[in-house]
Amino acid sequence: MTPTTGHLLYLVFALGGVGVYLLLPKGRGSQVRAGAVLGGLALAALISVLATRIVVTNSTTAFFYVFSTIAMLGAVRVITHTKPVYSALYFVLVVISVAALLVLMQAEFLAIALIMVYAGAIMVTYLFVIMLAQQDTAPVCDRRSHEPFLAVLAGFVLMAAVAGRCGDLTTASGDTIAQASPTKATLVANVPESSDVGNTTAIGRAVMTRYIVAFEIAGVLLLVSMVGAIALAKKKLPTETVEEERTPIGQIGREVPPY
Amino acid sequence: MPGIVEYLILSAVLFALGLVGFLSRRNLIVMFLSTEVMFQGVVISAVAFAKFHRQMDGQAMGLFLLVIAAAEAGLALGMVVMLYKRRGTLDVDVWSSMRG
Amino acid sequence: MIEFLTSQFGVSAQFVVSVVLALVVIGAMQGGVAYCIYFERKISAWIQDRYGPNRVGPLGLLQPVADGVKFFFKEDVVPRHVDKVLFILAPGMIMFVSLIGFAAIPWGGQLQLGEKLVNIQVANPDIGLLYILGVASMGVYGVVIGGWASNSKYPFFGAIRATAQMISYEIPMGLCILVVVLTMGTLRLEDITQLQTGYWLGFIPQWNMFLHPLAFLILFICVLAEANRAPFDLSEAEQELVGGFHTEYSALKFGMFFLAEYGHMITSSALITVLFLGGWHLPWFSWTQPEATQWYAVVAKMGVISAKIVVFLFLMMWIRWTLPRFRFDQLMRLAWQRLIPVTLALFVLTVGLLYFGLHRSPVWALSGNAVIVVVMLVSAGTVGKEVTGRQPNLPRIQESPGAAALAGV
Amino acid sequence: MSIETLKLCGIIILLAPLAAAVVAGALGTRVLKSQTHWVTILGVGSAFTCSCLVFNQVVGAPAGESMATIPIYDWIPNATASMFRVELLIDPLTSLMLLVVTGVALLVVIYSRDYMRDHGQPERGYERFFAFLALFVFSMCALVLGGNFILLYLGWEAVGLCSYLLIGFYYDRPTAAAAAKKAFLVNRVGDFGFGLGILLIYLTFGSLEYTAVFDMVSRGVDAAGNTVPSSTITTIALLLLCGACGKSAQLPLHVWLPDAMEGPSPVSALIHAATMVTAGIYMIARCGAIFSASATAMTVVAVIGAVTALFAATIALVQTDMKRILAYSTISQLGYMVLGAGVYAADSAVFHLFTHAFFKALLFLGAGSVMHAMGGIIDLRQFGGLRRVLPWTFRTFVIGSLALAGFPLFSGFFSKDEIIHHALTASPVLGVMALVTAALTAFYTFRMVFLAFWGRERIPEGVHAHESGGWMLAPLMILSVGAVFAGYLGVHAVGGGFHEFLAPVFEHTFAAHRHVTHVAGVEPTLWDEYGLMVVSGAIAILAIALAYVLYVPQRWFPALVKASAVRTHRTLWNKYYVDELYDAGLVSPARRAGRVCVGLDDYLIDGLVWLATAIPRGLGYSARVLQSGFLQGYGVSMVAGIAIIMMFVFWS
Repeated sequence: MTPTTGHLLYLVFALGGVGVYLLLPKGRGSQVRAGAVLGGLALAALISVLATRIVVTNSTTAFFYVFSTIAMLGAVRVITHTKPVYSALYFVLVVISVAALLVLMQAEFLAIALIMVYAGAIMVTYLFVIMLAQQDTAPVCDRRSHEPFLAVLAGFVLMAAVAGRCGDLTTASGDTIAQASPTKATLVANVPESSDVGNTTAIGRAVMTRYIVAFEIAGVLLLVSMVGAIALAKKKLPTETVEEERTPIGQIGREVPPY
Repeated sequence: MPGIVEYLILSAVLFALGLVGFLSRRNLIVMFLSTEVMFQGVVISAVAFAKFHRQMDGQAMGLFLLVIAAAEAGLALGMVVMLYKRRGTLDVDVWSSMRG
Repeated sequence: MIEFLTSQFGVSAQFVVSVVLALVVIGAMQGGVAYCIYFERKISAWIQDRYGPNRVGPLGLLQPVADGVKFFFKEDVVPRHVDKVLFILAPGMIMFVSLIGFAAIPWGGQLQLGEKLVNIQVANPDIGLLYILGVASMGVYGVVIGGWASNSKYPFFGAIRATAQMISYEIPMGLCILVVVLTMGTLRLEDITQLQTGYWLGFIPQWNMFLHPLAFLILFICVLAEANRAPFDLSEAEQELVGGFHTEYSALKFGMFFLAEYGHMITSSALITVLFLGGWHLPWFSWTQPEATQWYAVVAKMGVISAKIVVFLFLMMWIRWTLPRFRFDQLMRLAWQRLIPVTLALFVLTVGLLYFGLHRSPVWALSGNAVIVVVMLVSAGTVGKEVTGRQPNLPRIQESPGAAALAGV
Repeated sequence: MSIETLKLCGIIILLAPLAAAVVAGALGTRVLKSQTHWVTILGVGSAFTCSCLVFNQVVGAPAGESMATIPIYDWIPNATASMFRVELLIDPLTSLMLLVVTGVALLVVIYSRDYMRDHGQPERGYERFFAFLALFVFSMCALVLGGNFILLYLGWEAVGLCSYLLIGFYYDRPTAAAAAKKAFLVNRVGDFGFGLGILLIYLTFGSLEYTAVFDMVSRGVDAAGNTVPSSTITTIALLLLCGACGKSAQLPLHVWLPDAMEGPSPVSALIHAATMVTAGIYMIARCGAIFSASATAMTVVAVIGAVTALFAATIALVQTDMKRILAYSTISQLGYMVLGAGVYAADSAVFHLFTHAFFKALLFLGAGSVMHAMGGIIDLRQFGGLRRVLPWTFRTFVIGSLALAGFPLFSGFFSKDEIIHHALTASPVLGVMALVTAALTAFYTFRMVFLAFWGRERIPEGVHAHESGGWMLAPLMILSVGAVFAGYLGVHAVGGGFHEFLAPVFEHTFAAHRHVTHVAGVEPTLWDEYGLMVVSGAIAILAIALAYVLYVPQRWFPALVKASAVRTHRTLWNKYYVDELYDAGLVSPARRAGRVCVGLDDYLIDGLVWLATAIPRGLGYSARVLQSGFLQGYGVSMVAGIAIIMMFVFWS
């Protein structure tokens, strides 16, 4: 990356920020089209900035571009769509593309786990809740954002700070950080990148040896949160109305309630 | 081949997008979705470090991130349902009784 | 031809085989699914002592074709009140999910192509089994989105039911699969198949069915529930919910839901076959041994696994037209109070056996299974019958003997 | 009787009433209810029994051994100073006081059993009354028994508290609440001086034990052997006198006692006539070593006593409230006692205290009986001629009045006569004042008696007048026996050995200094003593006769006085305007100063504080907009902060 690449990145982020700002729901008068155009431009610019040094040489690189583009687009739609259901489904898209990116990084187990946990379980419950809470017309909270300008400013400044820094860290090779890492020499020997053991076995070994305590704690955490969620769900709320009168058993089915 | 920088930039972008969503959207559920997007960014960076440092720690972290996300989602959804039952709306702005 | 492709375009033989297989399987799936419907109707007619489709073609064999044509040319009604994007997306999504699961199924072992051995499998990733699980977990989206996007009461009920049901049954299913994974020590489906090709006592095939019969049975039940098949078809439940999640659908989109269900059945059957019935392995038949890599051996293996799948399909249809539908509280009780404890016990048993290195020993595994069955049967008589989500003041319904038997399992 | 038994008796005297107070207070409202008096009777009765034992022991003790200091326990163990020791001092003075206190208290408790009932039903607060009464007995015994100034002070304050509680017994009556408050506050003034005196004692002598301090005072040195200037002794004596003035209602601080009559009559009898108000006299007698060491202080004591006696007697002339008349009479009699102590005749003062306890308690209880019969009315203008209605009350009341008036051969006659005699010996002025006071006393006492019991029978409307029951009459009778015969204890002629009994207490203090006033070498002749007896007896009889003439046949005299001496009458009626003087001189300025302080507090102090808070408040107001209550607003600022820090870190 040339020294100007960092600055170019800032420009791209600024463009993207304006785009996202325009895309965020703002009630009447949102400039969705302009936002989409700007955002698309920014995305394309980001890809092309990255592409100045990564040429598509094999399928891995191509897939990286494809899935990262999908992930970013999906993320933008998650935060800009006015319907929560769509947000959730776009998030499923993000999860799937992130899983694909993990596969590209030889983290197949994590990728599938991500899909199973997120897409399979978490998001379904989200959808469940969204659907239960859905009203006929989109409520104002979905059509309007809360201080979108400040939020976008803060978020994109942070993004620029982090990503720009990452972009500046290396000049030629993406492995600079890895090579500069002091831990490399001591820890790399643990699990070679391509060994005879598969990824699942490797992660199993890591979790069951070095991180065994953390793993147990994670299990306890899940248990606790499960208990907590059940307790929350069982809690009677003060605003809950008393149970409606039931139709006497003998009359069930005699009168069709008006739907 | 994409290097660690590309993955980190992607991770930062996802994280920041989630952040923007969390900060600007008013629907409780969408806010939580945005935090999940942030989680995705973090998972990417963790796994990227794992790959480019050639060790499994990052992936183990990714696994724990999943655990945390699952726990958080369960509790958060329970609370969202409670909040919704109380006020009949998912608008986070009705929960501003701490206003100075 | 394969040599030509590999030499000219630099792609591996495996890649070519994968692509070809993918195309073949997807094509075969469409036809197979169509004929599944035909078989379903025939079997139901047989069970109900009537003829079934017999007008289009000989024995009604062209009926699926006619049905397909009908699906294509009927008016595609999209009601005004639906969420159009999702309404259109849902059938595609469910179809997609039911199809991509095939990618990891080992259809025919390995094929010798010149110097190389290629897998008759679209992909053989490290995590083949996990892949199928992940895909299966995505299956719920089609139902949920379809039901919700219809923006109508019965489809929504169906969607809600389907969500709860599929999430619930995923847990015992995953635990059963974990039992197999622990026993086999690998997630590759091809490897799992090959590991089941030995014999105990010289004549009993080392199929997991004989090692963990309980897990096999429970997995089968869960597959029925995951595929929304009777007696677990509460999300359709035409007597209660008109048509459940696909009430509002018509024409091709309805057809896709229909096809997806059978696609799901086929995938699930294939999965059970591979996990518990040794996949393409047929005992004492030398063509279906892992060492046989000739083209005719591959064809034989594909025949064997297809036959096993057909057996399962028949079983599923048989059950559908025999057993009545569960009530929703019974459904949930079966999952959470029966299957999950049992599978957890199985899981612990397997881990224990693994610790002592006895995980491939049928004596120990079977006796463990037997203990669990005994404990379960004893507890089933005493515990948990009243702990249900049943509404308190509804009249008691006499449970049918069949459902009771199944619930007892 | 061994010292251990004595100690046990002392502890029982202290603890029995205390236990009774605790039991009555804790169980009274729930368990004992209308039978609570039994607890107090039991407690005070055991105290009285033990007091008798102690008295018997002291009387029977050989000469020079009638005094004992009994340590009970160390308040703070290992403390270098013994001021923290709880110890009992038992000597003739103490044993006599104990007898008076517990004896009168026992009678009063018995009396109260009926008095505190309304048509047989206990009044509201019945249990509380008996608990307080028992607590008072404990406090008074502690005051009397204590072997050092700390215990004295403790008892002093405790009786003050009980007095406050009992004056304000009818706390729902505003006058009672105000009277209680007044008594408490006025006593604070005296107690402040008293406390200062005790502190000065400790400062000067390094000890608070009676024996040690008195020994040092009599030798005129402090603990280190340095000579103590007489001015210090005088200061101490005057400060202690200040306390005595407060507690015994002497002149500047007398204002609380008449108002204290708002309490129930038994309380007036016990606390505000017989026992508590004599604590000042007891204290002066006990600290005789200090007082007698300072001639100046003694002069002040004598003058205050004489002036108070005369002053209160004149006020009593015109009052119409029986209990108030008795209250001023009490002040006057206390003045006598102080006068007696001031002329180095502390034994006579204690003698008068002793007899006074009988007849004044009798009079108060009698007045209470009248009040009980009159349905709570005590104003002399509203009733009269009760002679036949309340025969036994009338008889006992007359006996008490005769004793108070100094009618010959009644107890008051002897004790008062002794004081007058000593006053005349010391200073003719004081003596004449005492004589005049005696005349006035006889007059106002019988004015009250004649107005109440003679003449046409008048009973307030709607009152069912009836003689009191046995519970009330029995104490009256017992006390009237005392009122008649107690005086003979001090008469040598009939074998009374009162002065000899007390002599060991005072032989080194007052008695040793009596020569200062008595002309040396001149022994009082028979005439000196008996002549005075005749004179004062005649004065009393004449005054009673005058009262009869003026008040019994026709009642034209009060109108005449009112008409002819308007100014004087008004002055007396208004108690010499002392309360108004205090109000104008002290209360109002204090209130004005208070208002000024409130103003200062409100505007100056609060203003400063407000100014100090204004800055943070202003900051808070301006920062309040940041506290939007919207979670995301906080999130934005947090993220912005992180972003800024990161940029700073990365690019600096």
